Amino acid sequence: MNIDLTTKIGELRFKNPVLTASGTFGYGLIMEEFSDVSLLGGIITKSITLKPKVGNPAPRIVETACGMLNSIGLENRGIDNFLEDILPGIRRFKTNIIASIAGKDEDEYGLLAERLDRQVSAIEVNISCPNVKEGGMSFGQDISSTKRVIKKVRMKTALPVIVKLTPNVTSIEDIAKVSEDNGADAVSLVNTYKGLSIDISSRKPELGSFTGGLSGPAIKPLALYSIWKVAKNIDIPVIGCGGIMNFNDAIEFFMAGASLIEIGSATFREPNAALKILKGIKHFLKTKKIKAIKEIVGTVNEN
Amino acid sequence: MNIDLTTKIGELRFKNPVLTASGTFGYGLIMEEFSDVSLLGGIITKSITLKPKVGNPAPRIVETACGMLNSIGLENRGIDNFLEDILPGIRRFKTNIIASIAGKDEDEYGLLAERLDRQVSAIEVNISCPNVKEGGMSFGQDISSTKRVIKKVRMKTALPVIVKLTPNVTSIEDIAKVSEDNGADAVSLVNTYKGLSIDISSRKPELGSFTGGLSGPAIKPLALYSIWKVAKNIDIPVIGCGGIMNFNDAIEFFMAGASLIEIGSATFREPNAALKILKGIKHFLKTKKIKAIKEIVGTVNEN
Amino acid sequence: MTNIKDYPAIVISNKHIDDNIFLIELLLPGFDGKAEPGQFIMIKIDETYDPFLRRPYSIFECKKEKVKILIKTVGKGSKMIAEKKRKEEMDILGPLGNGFPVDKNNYPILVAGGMGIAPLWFLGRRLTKLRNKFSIIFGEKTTTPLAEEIKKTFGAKVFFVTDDGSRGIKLTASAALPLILDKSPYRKFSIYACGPKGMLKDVINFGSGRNIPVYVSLEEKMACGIGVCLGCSVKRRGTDGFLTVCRDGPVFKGEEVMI
Amino acid sequence: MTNIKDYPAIVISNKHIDDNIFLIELLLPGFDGKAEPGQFIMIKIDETYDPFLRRPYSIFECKKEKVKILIKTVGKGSKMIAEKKRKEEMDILGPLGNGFPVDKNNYPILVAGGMGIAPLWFLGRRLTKLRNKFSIIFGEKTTTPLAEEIKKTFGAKVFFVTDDGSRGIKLTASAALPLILDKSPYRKFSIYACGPKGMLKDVINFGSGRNIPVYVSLEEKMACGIGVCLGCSVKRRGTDGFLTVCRDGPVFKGEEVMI
Ligand SMILES: Cc1cc2nc3c(=O)[nH]c(=O)nc-3n(C[C@H](O)[C@H](O)[C@H](O)COP(=O)(O)OP(=O)(O)OC[C@H]3O[C@@H](n4cnc5c(N)ncnc54)[C@H](O)[C@@H]3O)c2cc1C
Ligand SMILES: Cc1cc2nc3c(=O)[nH]c(=O)nc-3n(C[C@H](O)[C@H](O)[C@H](O)COP(=O)(O)OP(=O)(O)OC[C@H]3O[C@@H](n4cnc5c(N)ncnc54)[C@H](O)[C@@H]3O)c2cc1C
Ligand SMILES: Cc1cc2nc3c(=O)[nH]c(=O)nc-3n(C[C@H](O)[C@H](O)[C@H](O)COP(=O)(O)O)c2cc1C
Ligand SMILES: Cc1cc2nc3c(=O)[nH]c(=O)nc-3n(C[C@H](O)[C@H](O)[C@H](O)COP(=O)(O)O)c2cc1C
Ligand code: FES
Ligand code: FES
Repeated sequence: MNIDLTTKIGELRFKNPVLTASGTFGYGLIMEEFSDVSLLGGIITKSITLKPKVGNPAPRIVETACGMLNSIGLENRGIDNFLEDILPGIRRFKTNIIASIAGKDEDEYGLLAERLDRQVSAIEVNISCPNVKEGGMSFGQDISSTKRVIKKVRMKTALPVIVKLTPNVTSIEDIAKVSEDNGADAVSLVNTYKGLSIDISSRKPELGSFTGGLSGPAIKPLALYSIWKVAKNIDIPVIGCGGIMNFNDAIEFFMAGASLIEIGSATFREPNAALKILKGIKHFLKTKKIKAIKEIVGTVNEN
Repeated sequence: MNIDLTTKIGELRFKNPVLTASGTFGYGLIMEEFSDVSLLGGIITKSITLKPKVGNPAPRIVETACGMLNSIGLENRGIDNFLEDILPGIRRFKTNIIASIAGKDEDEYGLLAERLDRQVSAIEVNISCPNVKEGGMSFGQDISSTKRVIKKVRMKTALPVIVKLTPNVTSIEDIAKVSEDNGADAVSLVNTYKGLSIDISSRKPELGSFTGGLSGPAIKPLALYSIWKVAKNIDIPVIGCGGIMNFNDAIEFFMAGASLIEIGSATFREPNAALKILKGIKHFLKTKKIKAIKEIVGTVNEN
Repeated sequence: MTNIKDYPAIVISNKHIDDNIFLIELLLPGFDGKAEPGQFIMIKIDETYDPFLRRPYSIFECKKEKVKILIKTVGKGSKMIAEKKRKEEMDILGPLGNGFPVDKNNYPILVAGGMGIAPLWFLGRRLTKLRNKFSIIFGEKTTTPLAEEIKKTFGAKVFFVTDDGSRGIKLTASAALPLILDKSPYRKFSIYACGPKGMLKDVINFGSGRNIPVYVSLEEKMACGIGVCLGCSVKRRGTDGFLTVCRDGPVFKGEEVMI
Repeated sequence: MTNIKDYPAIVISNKHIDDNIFLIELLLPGFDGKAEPGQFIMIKIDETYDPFLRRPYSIFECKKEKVKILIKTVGKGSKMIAEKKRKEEMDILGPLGNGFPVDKNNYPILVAGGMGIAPLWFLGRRLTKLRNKFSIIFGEKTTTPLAEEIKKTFGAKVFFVTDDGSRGIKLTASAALPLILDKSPYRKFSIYACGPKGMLKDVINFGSGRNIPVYVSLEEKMACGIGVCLGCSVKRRGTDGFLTVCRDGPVFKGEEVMI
């Protein structure tokens, strides 16, 4: 049986719905040493800023129950470096390259989008990073700033625009709706949940920058709930993310309403997690005699 | 060395800061079969409603990574039954009895508070239950409804009023502030996080009432963060709750700013969890030569 | 319920009965051995938080300090328990819940569907000890080595049925009930049942049709196992309320519950 | 970095060296044995999500399909690894990172503080195999059976120091460096160091004072171990940027990093 795994965001075609989450897969170059990244539906780069960013002081990660807190702080070498040194080396991947961008204000988002226009397959607008002082999550926690950022990005590029949402809000479905209304082609969720861990012997936080963002299986039920809420509220595709560790989790996300998924921290436990999950999805569909991934999207039975 | 574990909410004295969370300890009667409940700082009852409530359809619990979703739906026999049949049997416990209340609207909260006035040690106002259709969490997600409920309760009782907050909001510190400003004597947090789990073979949610609330170690870093945020923003005592499994977790909560703590799901793994944690706290303070629990509250080093 | 304790138990032996069925004997230091057939224990598998909750298992056999459980691997937790080797540890909370009441003047018929044998095995052994006569109907989809174990212990008392006729008669356990009763020299019966929900429904219906008391042992997902979380609810017949399987049950009179 | 793989490894043996120190030998089916001293592996302890992350361990010894690690139990993960018995499984990702470069014309001095011996043991064995002469300074707070193992394997090459004088001289490992160097018939040295941060700082300072190349192996909390999460950063000296310990290291030239 031939299974149709393809899906679309705007006019952009994905050969399968498995993407790798920003900040957990580098730019694909290191991963290439382990696995065939061209088999993926797409890779999302570490978030790119206008100027190089050194990131937060160490320690930047701490394990928690069934998850981890991180406070990388968007370390990256900036847009020039990305366009000149990195992008030429990853263009050869036979998959969609999605550039994640993070700005300090809406103008920076606009500039980043402008520079990336025509250069990559799509842009993921990170308005949800919990680990930076300026911008980041605060954009995605507010309807009007979300609107402003998306409008600006929309003006500057014809590429598909994906808005990455933060779950640290009262109604993520409202932020998703505003994104849709202002020109987003898709939304992705969730970014990490604000968290804290304290070393009781030193009385210091375990992370160098005090707080961090929680990812991993611990957040899966919360992420799944958010995806379900959002998918009911908008018509553009939803990209689901948050604690997806195996194909079973992935199928739950599709059933809750995700058209595509992003694999994040799972890659740290299993460098090949994304490809293993892709294989598992195919196997599941085959076993259940389902011909296309689209057929299970949003099919959770609500009565 | 004599260690001072006492603390206060308004004029109410607690012999130690370890309470048991609403809905995880019954009314103390069953627990009495295993452990000496009078050793606790206090017990918080399952939330009480005006009329008896049958609760949600089964299944009501599902395990998740390092946690669980529940959707009990406030099953309880109502305030009359509590006052007539339960309270007389638990008055003999030599500890504070805190009655948790949940209403459909502010008037119900007011009526419940009125009935309980002078009957118990304090009232915990549950405006954060994610598992009921009417009222529940929606009160605690909104500044003005939080205000209305607290004002009403405040009018009807002279007892210490504790407001139990939901973490499913953008700024829990704002809701805490409103609670303080409108007469709350303390706030407790967190109640559970909205979550979902899907059985992929039946395509049905794993819980009978579709969604549920996440508790357990999975949420600990998130709860700890919320407590820290809230404690910085208000002057009344904060009661910390969410994934506390052992004394180390407990100390983290105190350092983040909690004056008291509630032990919830830990009791399901260890019926004696609360007492074990109390012992661990004492031992920690002794080892570190700290004379009073108050000395570590809010001491996390912020530079 | 006053002898409930949390025992740091040690695995004495772990016998592989069939593909996915294991018989584990545990040492519970200090346990007085007082438990009723139908009661269960909650197992804390290890100190990590994944799995988070304890797992409920019926007491299969029990004497001073020693408890046996019969376990079928169906998911993460049961697999981890089945992998425990001699000398490894697990915390055991119990004994929990209410057991099967023995109606003195009635002839007991035990109806077990598959793993439903676990609490009924204990009941059978107890009845044997009390020198009570009784019969067992044991039903499976297809026969397994478990049936062999039951035969070895309970011999001619057991009436075997299978869905595919691979052992005994090709019949469901509940459908075998009239055959046994009608051939029996006894007049007054009590039925004790444990197994899949469908089977339990049929047995309850049969009992109420003939005015025979039926006791069923139920399963629900559990968190606390002691009655404080209200997670293991089952509908109470004739009301819109619920009962807890862990504390009001797991054994109920057939007419008490809606399943 | 092209021979990195995720191996389903099997414990061959687990030797209890001291209270909290274990030497574990692993079988990595298909591993060609090619690894450099200083490289490390990431261990996935089991299939549950608690602990969630892999744990990094230096390669202690390695030959075709076999890898040894020396592990000290300090927390949950290391304790679970130390409890693994013969035939039990763990996933091993490796070999990872960059090893110690061997400067052909310099006399190598290996400076190990406590568990810092792990990667240096491998280096010592490699140097022995290459018939290179070298010295080891091994420092501990108080002597442990680990020192005995080191003596057995490296004999007179080792200079023992302890904080309390319980073995060798009462001195810190870094303070022992001038003693060794000044007595040495050699002129050009390379120093290889692994141990507590304080020791590493002292060794780097000593090296830069005497113009001796120093290579240090660093530790940081890790998530991915391969350079994609940017979690294991260490400050790059002379810039405000960072290096990753897992991919740019774990072995760095002393002047490269701020520790
Ligand atoms: C009173 C009682 C007695 C039982 N006696 C036995 C017995 O003697 N032998 C035996 O093999 N099994 C018995 N079971 C069922 C056994 O508890 C489940 O098979 C086991 O908990 C499944 O855990 P898992 O991690 O392997 O599966 P998972 O599906 O991974 O379990 C996840 C969660 O679901 C719960 N759960 C899953 N299935 C059940 C179930 N059917 N009943 C209750 N909780 C469930 C678990 O407790 C856990 O919280 C009994 C259940 C109850 C309630
Ligand atoms: C490159 C490298 C090589 C190492 N080689 C050895 C070795 O040969 N022998 C040995 O005994 N130990 C070694 N360590 C340290 C070892 O990884 C930690 O002791 C171990 O991860 C602690 O895990 P835990 O669960 O017991 O402790 P926990 O404190 O419970 O660990 C929680 C988390 O912190 C991380 N962590 C804690 N301490 C360290 C640390 N010092 N370095 C890195 N991560 C840490 C763990 O990976 C995990 O993510 C090495 C570390 C690194 C980075
Ligand atoms: C170490 C780390 C770095 C991350 N960096 C970024 C980033 O740069 N931009 C971004 O949008 N999300 C970033 N994220 C968030 C992930 O893309 C993802 O949304 C989150 O981890 C939840 O998914 P998971 O639970 O599958 O990891 C990062 C996450 C981790 C763990
Ligand atoms: C089974 C269950 C029932 C609960 N019932 C109530 C309730 O009736 N009222 C309430 O305010 N909170 C209720 N809670 C929330 C807990 O009191 C607590 O806030 C939450 O579980 C987080 O703490 P924990 O992670 O320590 O369990 C319930 C939680 C669980 C798990
Ligand atoms: S499992 Fe908690 S009430 Fe039954
Ligand atoms: S551990 Fe991920 S970059 Fe080093």
